[in-house]
Amino acid sequence: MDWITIISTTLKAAVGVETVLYGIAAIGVNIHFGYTGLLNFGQAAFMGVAGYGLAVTVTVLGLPFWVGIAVGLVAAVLLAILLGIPTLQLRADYLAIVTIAAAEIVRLIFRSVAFKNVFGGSDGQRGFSDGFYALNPFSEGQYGFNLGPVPLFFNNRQLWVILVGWVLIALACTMVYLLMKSPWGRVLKAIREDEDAVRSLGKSVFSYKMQSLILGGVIGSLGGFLYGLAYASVQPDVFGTETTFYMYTMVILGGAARVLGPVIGSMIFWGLLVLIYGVLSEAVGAGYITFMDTNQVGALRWILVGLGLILLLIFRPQGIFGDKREIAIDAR
Amino acid sequence: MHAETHAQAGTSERKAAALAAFKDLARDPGVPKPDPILVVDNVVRRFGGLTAVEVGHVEVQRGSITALIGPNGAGKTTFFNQLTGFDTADSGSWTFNGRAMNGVPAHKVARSGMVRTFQLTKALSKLTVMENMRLGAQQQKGENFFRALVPSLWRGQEDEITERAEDLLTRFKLDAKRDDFAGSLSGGQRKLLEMARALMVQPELVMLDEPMAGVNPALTQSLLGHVKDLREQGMTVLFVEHDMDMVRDISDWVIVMAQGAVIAEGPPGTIMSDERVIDAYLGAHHDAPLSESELTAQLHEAEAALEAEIEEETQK
Amino acid sequence: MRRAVIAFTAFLGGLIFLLAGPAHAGTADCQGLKGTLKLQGQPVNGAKIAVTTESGQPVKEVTSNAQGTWDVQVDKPGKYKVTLDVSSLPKNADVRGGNNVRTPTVYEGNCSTVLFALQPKGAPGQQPADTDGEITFWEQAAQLTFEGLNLGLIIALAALGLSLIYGTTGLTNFAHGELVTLGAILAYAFNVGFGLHLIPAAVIAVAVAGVLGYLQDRFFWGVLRKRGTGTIAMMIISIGVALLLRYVFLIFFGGQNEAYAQYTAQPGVEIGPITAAPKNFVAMGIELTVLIIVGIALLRTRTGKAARAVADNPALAASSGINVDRVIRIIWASGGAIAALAGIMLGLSQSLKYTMGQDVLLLIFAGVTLGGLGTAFGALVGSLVVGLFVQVSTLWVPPELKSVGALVVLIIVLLVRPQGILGRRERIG
Amino acid sequence: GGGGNTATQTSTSAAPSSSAPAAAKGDGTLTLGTLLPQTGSLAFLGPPEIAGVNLAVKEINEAGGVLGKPVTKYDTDSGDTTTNIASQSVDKLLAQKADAIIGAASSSVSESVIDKITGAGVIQFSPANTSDKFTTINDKGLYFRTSPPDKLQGRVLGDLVVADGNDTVGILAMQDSYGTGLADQVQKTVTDGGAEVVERVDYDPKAADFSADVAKIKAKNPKGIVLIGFEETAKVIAELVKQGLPADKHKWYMVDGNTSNTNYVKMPKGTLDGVKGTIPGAAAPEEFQSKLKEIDPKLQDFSYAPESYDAANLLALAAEAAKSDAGVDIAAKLAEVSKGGEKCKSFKECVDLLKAGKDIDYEGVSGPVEFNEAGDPAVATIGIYQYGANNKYATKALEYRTGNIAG
Amino acid sequence: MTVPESAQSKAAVTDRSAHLEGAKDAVLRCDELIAGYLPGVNILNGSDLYVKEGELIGIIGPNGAGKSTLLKAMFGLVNIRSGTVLLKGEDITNMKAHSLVSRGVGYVPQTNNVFPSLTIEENLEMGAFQVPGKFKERFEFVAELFPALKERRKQRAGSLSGGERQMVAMARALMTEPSVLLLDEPSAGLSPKLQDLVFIQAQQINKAGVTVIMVEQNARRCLQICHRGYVLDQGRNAYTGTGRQLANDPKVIELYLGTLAKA
Ligand SMILES: Nc1ncnc2c1ncn2[C@@H]1O[C@H](COP(=O)(O)OP(=O)(O)OP(=O)(O)O)[C@@H](O)[C@H]1O
Ligand SMILES: Nc1ncnc2c1ncn2[C@@H]1O[C@H](COP(=O)(O)OP(=O)(O)OP(=O)(O)O)[C@@H](O)[C@H]1O
Ligand SMILES: [Mg+2]
Ligand SMILES: [Mg+2]
Repeated sequence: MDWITIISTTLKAAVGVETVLYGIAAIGVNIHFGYTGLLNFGQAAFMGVAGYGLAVTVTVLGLPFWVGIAVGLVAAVLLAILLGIPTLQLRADYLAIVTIAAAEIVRLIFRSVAFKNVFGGSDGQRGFSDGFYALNPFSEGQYGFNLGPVPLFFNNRQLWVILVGWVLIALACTMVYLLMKSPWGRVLKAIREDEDAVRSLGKSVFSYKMQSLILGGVIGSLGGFLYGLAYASVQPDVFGTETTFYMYTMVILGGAARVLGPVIGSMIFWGLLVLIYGVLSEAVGAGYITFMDTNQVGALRWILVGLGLILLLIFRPQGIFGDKREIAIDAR
Repeated sequence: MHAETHAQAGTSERKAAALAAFKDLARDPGVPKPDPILVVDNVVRRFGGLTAVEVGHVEVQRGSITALIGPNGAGKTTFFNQLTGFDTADSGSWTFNGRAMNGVPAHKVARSGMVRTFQLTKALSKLTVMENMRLGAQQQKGENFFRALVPSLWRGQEDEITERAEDLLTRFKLDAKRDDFAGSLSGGQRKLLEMARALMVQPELVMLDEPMAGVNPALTQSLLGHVKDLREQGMTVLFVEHDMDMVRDISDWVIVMAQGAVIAEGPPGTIMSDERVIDAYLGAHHDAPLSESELTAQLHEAEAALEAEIEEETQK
Repeated sequence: MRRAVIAFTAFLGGLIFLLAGPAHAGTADCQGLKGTLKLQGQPVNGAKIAVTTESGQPVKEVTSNAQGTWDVQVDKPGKYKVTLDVSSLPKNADVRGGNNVRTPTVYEGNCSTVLFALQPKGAPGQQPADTDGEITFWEQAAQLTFEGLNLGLIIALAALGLSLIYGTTGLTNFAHGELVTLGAILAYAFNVGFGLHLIPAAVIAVAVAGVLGYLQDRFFWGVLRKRGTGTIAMMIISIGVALLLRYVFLIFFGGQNEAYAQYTAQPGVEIGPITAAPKNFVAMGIELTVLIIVGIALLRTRTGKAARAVADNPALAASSGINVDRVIRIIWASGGAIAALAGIMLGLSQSLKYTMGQDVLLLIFAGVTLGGLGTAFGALVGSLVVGLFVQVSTLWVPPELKSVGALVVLIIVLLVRPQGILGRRERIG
Repeated sequence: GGGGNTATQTSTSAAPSSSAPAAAKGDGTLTLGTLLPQTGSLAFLGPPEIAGVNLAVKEINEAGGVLGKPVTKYDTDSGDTTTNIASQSVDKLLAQKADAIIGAASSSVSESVIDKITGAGVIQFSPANTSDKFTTINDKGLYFRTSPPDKLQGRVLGDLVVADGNDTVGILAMQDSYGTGLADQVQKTVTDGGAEVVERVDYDPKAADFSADVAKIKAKNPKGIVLIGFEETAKVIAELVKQGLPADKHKWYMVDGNTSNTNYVKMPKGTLDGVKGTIPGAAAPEEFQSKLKEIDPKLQDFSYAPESYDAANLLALAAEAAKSDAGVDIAAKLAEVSKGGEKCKSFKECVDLLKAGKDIDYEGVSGPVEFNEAGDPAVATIGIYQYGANNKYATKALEYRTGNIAG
Repeated sequence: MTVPESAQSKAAVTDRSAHLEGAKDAVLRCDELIAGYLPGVNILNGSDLYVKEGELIGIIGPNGAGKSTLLKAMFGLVNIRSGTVLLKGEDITNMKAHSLVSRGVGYVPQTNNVFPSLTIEENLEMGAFQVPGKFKERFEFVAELFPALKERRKQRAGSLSGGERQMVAMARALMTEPSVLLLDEPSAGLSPKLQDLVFIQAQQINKAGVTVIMVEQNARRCLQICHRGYVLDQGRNAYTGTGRQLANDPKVIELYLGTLAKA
């Protein structure tokens, strides 16, 4: 068993690119779902339109990187408005399905042959990240340190993405913290509890929901940019419902309506995913586990992830940071 | 004791004004008032075959406390829903402060100064009682997205709001529950919170849907004082209530609905002896209102006994 | 009369095609172009064919031999132009599509085949395909409507299971797709594994799935409920369960598609404008029956009403003397069994894969939502609409986007009726 | 489990240097990583591919390993794009000092990790990617593939369709880079050859059912129907039969992704009688398949097993030729061992020639495998097979066509 | 309404010995109940209560005192942390609600007391869930009490007005013929006429031999008809006594009854 590799990859995963990009998109989900009670299951679509906005602008239209970012942001805002106008008056569970549907529509269009010239079909687009890496302050090489015997190194490209990602997360968390302590956040939380009561107190529920949808969507879109930039490519299927599910899982794991919940949730999720897989595949490779072969390790990992998820929520239904009292009220 | 002073004073400026305004009015349904804040015309709402509301003409006098009574299912709540934009009327029009309000969405209705409470309470469960209250305040600077990001812009206002909220909570005996989740309140406490929150809006017209159902009578009594205070502050109150003692005690004018329509109007005393009202609504039991003097006499008696007891105890 | 004859010859003309010689010409010794000319199955002799380079430089001219074949070898690979001299064709022959020029590419060491499809002259229209067994718009629409009903009923069955469980426990069960898969795989195990005929295998599978549904509630969901786990936490737990089950299936079933031992690729029969396999009709009959029986049972029977009561307010239901846990377990058992049946039907009409349930989950949710959450007949109506739109929309949109059609309809309907087709609006106040 | 896994003896103590690994010299042991689908929508492709690699590694190590040491191999899961775990797997492989990574199966997944792998100076070698993007991608010369070249296969198949006299053709293609790439090529060839593609349907392989897709084909009633896809083709076939377009009335053509001897055996006899399919590779498949079965007895499908096998062999040979196990060094030799020299067919045979100082030309199970500058195979052989009444294809091809892929 | 002489005797501040004395042959008794919702917060802090066969008991108290919690605890809807509930000598502490129903206990909750998506008729059918055979007969009975319900039998309860719901809730509990009936504010939201009806009905049911425990904010009316009453405050019994005693106790009046109403 190569414990050093397992520990090293796990620790790196816990702060790595995926953690960052899912974490930031999950912050958006937390705004939607945790604070406003909008069951938006289409968060992946916000990531998608941002990633593709950037990709298409740079590769197809040949415009510069920053224009691509702007286009991506505008696309996310537009999607929020388009999605919001028809759906924000729906009951929570209806909204969930409609947003899944909308996200699937977006994904299917991205991957369709009909629009292959624009979006690149099922393989997506690549070659739009040079502008981003041109800004990279780190020169070629490996950066990091040894934690005891455990090496923790990232190459310059990864480090740049991760750095930008964590800065964005810090900004987003600060913003969420400020907002949710303010009267603005109070209105959102009130909407989560009972829209009609909020209406009767003279607040425009629709407007606040829309603001929430746009804010969460734009933050989600940052995740989309990070994806595109980190992988230097976008593929339609990355922005599927599965991705949104993972983000919800992260939010609940960390604790809904907690500022740091989604970030911690994302770290746990990816850490767990990598740790389980590392241990399993090493154990099979080294012959400690004999009843299965390598083909099944991938599946077993997901089984254990599912199990871990179940157990975590059984024993800590409020998530890591959540408040048990809230759950008790909820459960009536 | 709060209630007492008001019950006895009874002749405060506003009350007198209100009573004067109603003095010469005819006792007909839909009678015009001298200074109406709310004027309703031909509001109809049907559910399938059932006509829940069919109000021809009704006016609510500014600065008065008006009670809306009527048997269960008369359409009172539905009527409130139409007026406050929570449901769309099939037809009809109404003005508030001279402004046409039909088709106006609920939050705009509330902002224009006409706030209602819900009969089946709507506590914001996972917000604390205090947050519930703060939410009621209007024109909060911090409710704007961009200003929300800079706490110094709204802190001052927030403190004011909190102070006001604390005041109300004390009156409504909810101060001990200040930091508890509203979801953990008892049925009666929710009613109280609902009303207190509506008052945070500082509306011109407050529409209370059975505010005191399920509230402890002793507390009800002290709250009535508060409602009267509202009138003193120039607020208009329209409330639905089945507690006749309360109606009798604080209302200046009573509107009676039955089967969707307004069937009678008048001052509380007259209305409660109206044959039709007794028939449809009050039943045999409630036809003997207590005079105010009788009431106070009883109170004094009780107080005397209490004092005696305390003395007894202290002597021990 | 004359018209009929012409139509008939046109029909035959359509059937004519040109057969190339058997394709085992050696590979290395051929670098050029070849082809065979045939008219109504008969080789055409003496037709002139000119091959030039792309830029028009003549390469060679040949005539077809008695077998109708011709062959031009070239020195250099590249694009060439092949022209058939129409005047050299028999009087009654015509090139289909009218174009007698082809521009094929010759690759190094390979021969490319060039095809001039011939048809008798006077065949009406230059696109004989129009009359050639082509199918009218309405026939296609009828077929698609049938397919829509077929798919819709399967979805409806799966949706009913979901709706039952959602309705009584408020659990948005993202593992429902896996319950569908479970049924299909169980039946597969009995059918292929133990060698039972599919029908008894299916019956056993449904029963086993029902028991598993019961046990699931008895030992898992019920326990969670008792601990006071909230519905949102349960929803996420169901995502965990979905992962767990799906990959258990992957380990035991493998990643490939499988089919049942019977009724696979059953040939279709023509009925009016549609073509369908007999198994489709039987399946649809079963589905409809189950749907209606369960729907009516929910509305009429005591347990059905109790289930709705539990859905509304479990505490009050218990106060009325309803054994809430028991009702929920019955619902889980029947929900599991119905989902399993849906899986079997899906496996029967398509094939089995460990992600089969997950792949239709979105449609299931769409159906449930469209009909109105928590109503049994809503699930039926919603799913039928979804099924129909998935299929019928392909008349206008490319099939790769067929789900888009259904999803757009979902959004539009909910715009107009936010509570779903059969759902009811809540009263305020 | 598969043999030839000698993971236990990796040196784990080596502290990483902070210099770029691209410059690092090899550590003396050839370490291969696999990034193949154990889960996800292509999970069915995982077992044969992994078996292919395992078989090669086993044979290599039996023949004495590479540079005198046994080859080490680590397996990881590529998942599919929806799960987004490939990148984590790559991290793991890189941490374990893989010199070359075999994978991924899906073009999209490969695309998402190619920067990371090649950026670390490691070879990415896919047995299955068909997207033409990889030809032009900036891969630092470290991306290779043995995958069936869809250009040649499409050409052969298209020509076959025309040669069989189908003047109207319908194409049902799976909607991804494999399916659409092949379909484009078939469509072009067929049209150039003088037949008409009357309908082309790109279908979503995850769709709930394929009746509408088939109905579209039916509406045009083409003579030839080309089925391009993976194993979901079984569903398409069932639908074709159901809607009255059976193989005895219309001519069906299949490709390597769905020409299978296991997928259709449960169908009624004769369902696939006379259907033709193309599979790259010249070797008689049975012998190779039985060797694979020894590695993984549960194996049913053999798609991309030859390509994976060849990939591992080529990497090992190139390492021997370069006398180094560093990715960059191996990459420099890969083209050399694949062409121009004495032909040899197995690792042992080739490595002996190498040791004897000869130039070699590895002839793979999947075809002659000759790399061009872009790391794509330049030449390939496509076999044309035909199904019999038992719904299996005869293992002897009707015909083999070899050709340059470019052109 | 004349004040009877017994008004002079004061209501007693509860003490355990009196409770133990009285509870000897009670149908239903609770001893030192401690219960609550949130972990660590007790709402009931050791309340005692007993009812004898055929008694009508009133529980009054300020909002949030724990009256509803007490009823729920007895009925198995709130987890009891310590203390016991005995029904006819049998320990029913924390027993499931539906098994209590089969033991003859009926309950009308204060809030959420109808099934909104069921019709009125179905609501009542649920009331008679354990005795479906009796449905017709009992339906006629409650329909006579609340004629409005019969007219609207096909209307969904979710669309009913507040008072109509209350009628349904009351009627639902009357569908079985319980031997012990727990009523949580049955008169709330009803018109005066119907409030009268509810009180009269409660009295009549009681006269017919049913033991009734009634929580009311319409406290005077409640005390007027009940045999004994409890005043609950902060989860503890503050006072007990006969209805009259309590109604005339000045402290009770000041703290709990107010002087506004005088029924
Ligand atoms: N959404 C609805 N659908 C059908 N009927 C309705 C709906 N809302 C109200 N009703 C009916 O309209 C009538 C009036 O109801 P409303 O709630 O206005 O009565 P109310 O006067 O407030 O009675 P209460 O004093 O009992 O609260 C009732 O008979 C009720 O059943
Ligand atoms: N579900 C709950 N979760 C947490 N706390 C609760 C819950 N329900 C009630 N409480 C708390 O328990 C206390 C007693 O509530 P209960 O409902 O028993 O009061 P009550 O005496 O019935 O009052 P009311 O007359 O207003 O109905 C209250 O302080 C309330 O805050
Ligand atoms: Mg009402
Ligand atoms: Mg209560």
